[in-house]
Amino acid sequence: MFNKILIANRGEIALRIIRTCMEMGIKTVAVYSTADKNALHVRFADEAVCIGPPEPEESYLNIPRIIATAEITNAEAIHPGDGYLAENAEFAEICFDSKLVFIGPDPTMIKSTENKFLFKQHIKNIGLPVIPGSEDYIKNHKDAEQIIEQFGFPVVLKSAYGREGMGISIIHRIEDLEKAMQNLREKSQKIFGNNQIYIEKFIKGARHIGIQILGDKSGNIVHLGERDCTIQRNNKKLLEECPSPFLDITLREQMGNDAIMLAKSIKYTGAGTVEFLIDPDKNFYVTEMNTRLQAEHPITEEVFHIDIVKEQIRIANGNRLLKKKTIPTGHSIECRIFAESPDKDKLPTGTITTYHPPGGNGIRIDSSCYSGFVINPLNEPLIAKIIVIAGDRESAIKRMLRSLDEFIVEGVNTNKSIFKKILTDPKFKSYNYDTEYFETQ
Amino acid sequence: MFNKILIANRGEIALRIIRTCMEMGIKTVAVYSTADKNALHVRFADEAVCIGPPEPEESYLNIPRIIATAEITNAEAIHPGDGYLAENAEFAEICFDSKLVFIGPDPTMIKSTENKFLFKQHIKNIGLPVIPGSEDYIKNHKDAEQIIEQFGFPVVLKSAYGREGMGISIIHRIEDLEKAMQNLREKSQKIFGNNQIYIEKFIKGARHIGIQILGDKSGNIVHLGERDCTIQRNNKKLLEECPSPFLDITLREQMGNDAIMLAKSIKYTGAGTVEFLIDPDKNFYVTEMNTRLQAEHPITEEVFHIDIVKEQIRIANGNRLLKKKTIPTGHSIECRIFAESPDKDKLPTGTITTYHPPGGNGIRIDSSCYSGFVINPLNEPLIAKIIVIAGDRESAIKRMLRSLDEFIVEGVNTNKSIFKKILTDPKFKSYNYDTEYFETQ
Amino acid sequence: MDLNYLKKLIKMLDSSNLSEIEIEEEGTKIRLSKPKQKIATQLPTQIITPYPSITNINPQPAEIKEKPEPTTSTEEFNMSKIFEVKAPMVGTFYRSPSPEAKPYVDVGSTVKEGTLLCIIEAMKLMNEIESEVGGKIVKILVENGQPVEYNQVLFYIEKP
Amino acid sequence: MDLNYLKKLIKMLDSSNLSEIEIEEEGTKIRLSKPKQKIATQLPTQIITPYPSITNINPQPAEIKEKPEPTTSTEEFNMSKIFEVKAPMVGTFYRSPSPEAKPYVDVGSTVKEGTLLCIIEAMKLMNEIESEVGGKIVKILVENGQPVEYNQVLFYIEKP
Repeated sequence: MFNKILIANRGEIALRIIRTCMEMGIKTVAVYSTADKNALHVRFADEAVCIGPPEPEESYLNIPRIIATAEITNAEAIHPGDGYLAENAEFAEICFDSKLVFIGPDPTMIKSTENKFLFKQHIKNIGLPVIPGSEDYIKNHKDAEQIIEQFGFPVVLKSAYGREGMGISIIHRIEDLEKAMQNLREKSQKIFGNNQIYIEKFIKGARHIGIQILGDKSGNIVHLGERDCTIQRNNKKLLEECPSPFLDITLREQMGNDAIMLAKSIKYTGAGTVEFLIDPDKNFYVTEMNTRLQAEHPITEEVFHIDIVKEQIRIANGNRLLKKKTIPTGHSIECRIFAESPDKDKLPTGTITTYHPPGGNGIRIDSSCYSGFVINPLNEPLIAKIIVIAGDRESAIKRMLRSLDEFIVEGVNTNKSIFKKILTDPKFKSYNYDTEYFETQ
Repeated sequence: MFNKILIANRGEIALRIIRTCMEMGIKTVAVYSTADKNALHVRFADEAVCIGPPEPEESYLNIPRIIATAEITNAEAIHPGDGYLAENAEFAEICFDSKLVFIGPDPTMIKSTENKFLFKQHIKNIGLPVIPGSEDYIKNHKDAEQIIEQFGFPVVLKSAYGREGMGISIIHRIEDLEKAMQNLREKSQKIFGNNQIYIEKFIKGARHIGIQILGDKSGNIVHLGERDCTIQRNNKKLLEECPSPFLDITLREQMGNDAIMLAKSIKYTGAGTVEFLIDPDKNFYVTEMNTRLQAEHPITEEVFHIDIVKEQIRIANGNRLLKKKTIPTGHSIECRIFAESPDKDKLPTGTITTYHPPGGNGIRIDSSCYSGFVINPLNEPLIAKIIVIAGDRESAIKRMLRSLDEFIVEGVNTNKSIFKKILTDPKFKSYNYDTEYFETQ
Repeated sequence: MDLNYLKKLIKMLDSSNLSEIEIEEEGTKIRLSKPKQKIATQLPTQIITPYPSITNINPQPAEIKEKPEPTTSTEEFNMSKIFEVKAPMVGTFYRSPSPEAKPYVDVGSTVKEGTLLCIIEAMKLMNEIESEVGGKIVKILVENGQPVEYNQVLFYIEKP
Repeated sequence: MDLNYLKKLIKMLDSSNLSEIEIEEEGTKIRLSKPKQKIATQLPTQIITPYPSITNINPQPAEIKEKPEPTTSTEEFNMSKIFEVKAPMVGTFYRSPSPEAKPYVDVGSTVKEGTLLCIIEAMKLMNEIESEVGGKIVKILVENGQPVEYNQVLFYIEKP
């Protein structure tokens, strides 16, 4: 096993990885920007190296500085966490060239999923269901109109390199098409450095499900059930649960097998998530694959009694997946509590004067916050992930509501109230909603 | 189900019960002494009533004040927590007379277990194994000598009404007998109001195991496995784990069945624990029964995916035990972090200036502490129970060590270091110890 | 400056609960002060305030928690002359021996040490509460039939 | 001013819990005060200090955490005249182009803006660090071959 791992990330997710390393007896190196001098990932790592100023480009996204840190600290492997460089094929390649183990899939696998359009062709070619849409990139207005004739409105415009809810545009009327195409092209060029777009049928009443995959270097691939990520705002996941109330055993096994098939087709190693949409008639479509640890991974850990980060490290080290099949139990929900600015257009800032997390039976808190914590507007203002586990969905909802009541954060505004609203909504309780939950309020 | 429950206790255990009530939709009434005005059980209850000055006799042990509070708040039931009045038959009786449901066994059941000597006769009479010893109370020196002749030294002197590690005296030499008998009699009279004592063989190399029992009012009784409480100091439990590394399936089932048999013999209802000693040859002896929630109950909850407090409330309400058999998974350990005085002879006092609990995968924190919490020397100075759950014992030990490293308490001394010492001791890792772990260091 | 004198002053301030001493006499001015540091400001305010008190139990406790506790207006009284009669137990407060009977005391009543002021019913027992001081009842803070908690203020008695 | 008298006053204040002493007599005014408690005391001190720094990476990091970070003695320098050369990147610090070669600069060397001071090796690349100011090297804070982190102070240059 590795002696020392560098964690190329910050805050909660860096601390999450440090915790697993502590339990595995692996030494850790934290990297930090000058703004994160007092961060807990710095406090709890065995070594910590300041790598640059607060701007991510100069610190957590700066590949040479991170590689140089691994070199001077003699780290043998790098865990990229769940954002920043986690799905950057170039970084994975440079790690390899620098004789550092990248804890994640091979660069070729990351690359093969980066272009969503090309990967969609691959998914289709191996016989898995995809959302009907254009057979090629959309070059002009006419291409788009052809598709619209076929499926009717609304349709979805997508950037080839879209990710994390960015690069998606839903079109309801022909009058909006021209402008939307132009906008998305410009935005895509700016964010992803590529302006190619394609078009798809809009799946009405869709549920969004991700299937967790683990693959080792000996070719063994298993799935660890689903995470229901249907509750979204602006295409960003807000609350997740496992298992999904929408799936039955048959559907779960079908989707699980399809996810394994897709992962096998690219000889996937490490932890990954195959994303699906399911329509109200339970037709499902494979949409994409995330080749990283996801923010909502703890709910799978709770239900499947597994440490996914530990599995990532074991796989990267060449270990085989444990054959022991864990039996899923209970129901888990995750809410991510963020600091919010009272002025919606501004980034949150300020000091968390009191941080008092909830406790007791079935509550897991993943956080790097503390009383006195200063929010840096250049980073994602996550305060804590609250994860609950209970015997069934109803109990899990009640437990989450209890946790939110107990959670005390002073000094900054938070998004706590939005979760209270969702969890007490009869529509949520009866699972009577789709990915447009917020749009149809 | 009850609309409102009064919790006749304070601090961590009161908050523990409030949490379950919040999840069950039951309103709660907290009682508090003037010293606990700022306590979290007061903060999180729906209603809170000040019942007296800090002295327990004038507040948490004061039956009329607690009953009067239930009356003025229209509470329907009283949960006594795990100390104070939890095993007080008179209190259970007064609740009954006041038309309040006592969440615990009937007063007759509490009474039948109060006198350890008489209960031992009962255990023996129904055919269960007990520790060999005197057939009657010890009246004089001669009675004792007869037993000693039979079993040799050391022997154990016990008070008829001993509890919580009090009322036990181990005798190694004949010269000490006279004095020890006299001392124990005097102490027993003072603490328990009864000076009767009896004598038992000392079981060398014994392990201390408790079997968790749940019985409903329809006569159904189940056991939820064991808790290994072998790590003790001055006959007080210090660290507990579930399952016990010392038990195999056969032994667990034998002991479990014996525990159920004992509970059935007194038509037990509610949650209770049947205590055992096991010698190195795996002969086991039933020693006593605790008719209350125990401080270490969370480890059973973690392994059996159950909320014992919820079951207590359901049972008291007349509900039947759920037939659904839960499958135990993983390994759980509990450490109770207490404030300690630097001067061992003094009670701890002071303000906890920083309280930062550990978090992440497999960590449960049961605590009513916070930054700014003031320790009141009249109450048990518990800071937090740390409970870990992991796939196996080795992982649970590593997780607990990681939690202890992460736990930050400033302003007072704690007993954290003793747990670090135990958990890193090769003897502990290989389960090579008995109830005299500390005496043989 | 006589340093022994100053030393004594420091000791006096140190051992007192005061925060400052300032002395000016015959052209000499001495000012001693302790560090300002309220421990209370370190307490997490959401944790310690406000909690539901017996005096405002109502069917929507969640609401109570949001509201600040109503503070009894005391401005009208010279509190240095007021003796507060506090409830020695938890129970229900009654101003008279029976619903039909006249109250034991009213605002304006003059009482002596030992005068019966009210009854607190607890566990069906009627506990008679007597005055510990002599004076005039100037305020009754609890309504007849209302529950009271330990130490809750029941009456203001103005001492002569 | 009798300094012995003042010294005694200081001792008295120091050993007390006071924060201030002010004395005014016969036209003389003395005011002594202790540092006001900074807000920092509210921060959980175990959380924010001390963390392991690159400058003292060693095989027993647990021990590091207990030790206070060694602070560079700066008393000997008039810091207002000192320019601190900080590492612009993470890497290994070298004072000369090769092990055999002479160091670029030594204590006592006079440098100009643009003078080569050292090399920081990162990802096998040798990055030459030039002086941003002219002056005299008065201290070299990092040893040859030692790893440095971003912003770590490498040299003191005394400006003319």
